[in-house]
Amino acid sequence: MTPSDYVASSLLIFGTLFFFAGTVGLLRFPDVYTRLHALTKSDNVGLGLVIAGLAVQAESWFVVGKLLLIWLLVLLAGASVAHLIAKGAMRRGVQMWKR
Amino acid sequence: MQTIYFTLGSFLLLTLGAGIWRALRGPTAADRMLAVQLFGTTAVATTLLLAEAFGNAALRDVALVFALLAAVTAVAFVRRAWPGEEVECDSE
Amino acid sequence: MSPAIFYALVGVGLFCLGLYALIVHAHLLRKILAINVMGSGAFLVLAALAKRTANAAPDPVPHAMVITGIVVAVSATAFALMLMSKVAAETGQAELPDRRSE
Amino acid sequence: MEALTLLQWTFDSLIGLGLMWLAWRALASPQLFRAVVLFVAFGLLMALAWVRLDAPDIALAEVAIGAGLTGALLLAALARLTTAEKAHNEADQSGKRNHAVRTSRWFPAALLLMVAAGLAYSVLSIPPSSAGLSVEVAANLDISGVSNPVTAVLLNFRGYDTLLEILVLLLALLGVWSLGGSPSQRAAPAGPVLDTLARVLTPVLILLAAYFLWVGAHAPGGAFQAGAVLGAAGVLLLLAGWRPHPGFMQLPLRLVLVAGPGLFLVTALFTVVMGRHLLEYPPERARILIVILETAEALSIGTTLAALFRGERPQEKERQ
Repeated sequence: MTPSDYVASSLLIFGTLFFFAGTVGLLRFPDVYTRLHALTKSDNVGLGLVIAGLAVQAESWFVVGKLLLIWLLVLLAGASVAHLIAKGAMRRGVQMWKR
Repeated sequence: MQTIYFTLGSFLLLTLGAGIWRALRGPTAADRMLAVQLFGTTAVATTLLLAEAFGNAALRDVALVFALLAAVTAVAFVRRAWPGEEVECDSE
Repeated sequence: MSPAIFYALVGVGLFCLGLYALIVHAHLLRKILAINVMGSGAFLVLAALAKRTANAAPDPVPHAMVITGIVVAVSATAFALMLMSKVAAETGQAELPDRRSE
Repeated sequence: MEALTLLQWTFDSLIGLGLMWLAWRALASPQLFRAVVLFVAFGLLMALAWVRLDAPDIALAEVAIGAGLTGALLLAALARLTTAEKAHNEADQSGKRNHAVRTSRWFPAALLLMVAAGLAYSVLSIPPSSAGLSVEVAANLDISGVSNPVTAVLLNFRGYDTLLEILVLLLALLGVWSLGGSPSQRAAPAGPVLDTLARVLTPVLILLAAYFLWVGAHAPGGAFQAGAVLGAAGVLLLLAGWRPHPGFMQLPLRLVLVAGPGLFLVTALFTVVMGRHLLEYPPERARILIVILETAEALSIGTTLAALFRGERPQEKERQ
């Protein structure tokens, strides 16, 4: 393994850990709003780190550009959908969790 | 690197399986939709890992379409299928 | 057993699962979902058997068939869903009546 | 190497078992919304299976249709269903619902186990490795006009399949229209976030469709993928509350809808008149013909899919 392989692998592993954390949050958090919060961590950081890890290994700048485009689109869609779901849940009176 | 790609890919599939539990359990419709959202993002990551593992550049296009269209189902849910009042319905 | 055969067997399983649900369930939406699962199973068999080419690129003919199949399936689903909506608008339910309960 | 094989098997069995499990849970779910959500997840996992089976062309079509269109169609139909049931229950208070569960489930189950065993036996008894038709396709790829074998099969070698397929698509739309469509749902205004999302994503989707059309000649992509992506763009716009210009809903819409099948039919007739086989292009013109046909088809497929989602039949103009 070359040094760039080590960098890429650690970025990929960290990214996957964020996906794991997002899933645990989705399962364990008590209401829709907190679960949304966990979900967007996977979208933003998890996928971001995975894409960074793959970009280190990419063979050309074109590929790096495409990977970044994918990440940006997921960010845009994820943020918008999170907003729409949170707003819809509030309007429909889904209760917020209180300790 | 192949080993790492496949290990992480399988791990992501396992988290997918765990996330589906939320889709089964609910309790609200929004919770189920969240599980599908997470499914979409994880599928993007898995596809990108497989693109690297198989050395098949076309799979990045698949991930791109995944990223673009994951939103459409969620928007359809918010705009059309979300019931007017949320009831904490069944859990299995 | 090669991965190709494994996926073909999964396809067979999906087909039979869908067929079982198609027979057992009375609700039209479930029947539509069941037909879609059956279709996916058939597609999986086709594409898996195209992958029997050792290390070469898979056979493109079944791939082309599956692509046309997917588009036909979605249009047929759209039509079936509209029929279901019409039935529901007429009768208030989208469930086939059970003959024995009449 | 051993470890890698084991890992690949782990991956394959996770996908295979996941597919079976999701299909079973989706079909057995007591609640319809949950069934639909699980079915959408099933479609996404299917796409990963295509990726694994080295079929990126299919994966592209499945992702665009499974992730974008089928989910939207099912959710919209579910909403119509709920409205219809509610309207009827208010009109007719007696409304005894029929939830009869058929008791004799073991009989179909036993029958289907036999079917499954027979199918599995026939799958296991075919030769475990075979080149299929890939040799013939590779040998004739030069005269097809494109270098992506799947596009060559779709648009050249088995063009008649594709011709019939887009006719089926058109037929489905005519069927939906002849049912009179659904009463159009008046949704609340989209709000700034959804509006922006649709405004940003739609141009990207159209660009992506053009990219697939162009790249389909030599790499995975092509008219179906482009059409599916265009259809998804249309669905997104409709969901965001966009309404097409009433002028477009008359003749222009119908022209776009029949452009693909029409051009295909004309080409087919032309090849027959020229003394060739049906849809046998002259090799030196094959490339340009395929480009023209694919563009027309992608437009038609995209418009048809969006119109299928809309469901409503465009109003006839009052003729005096």
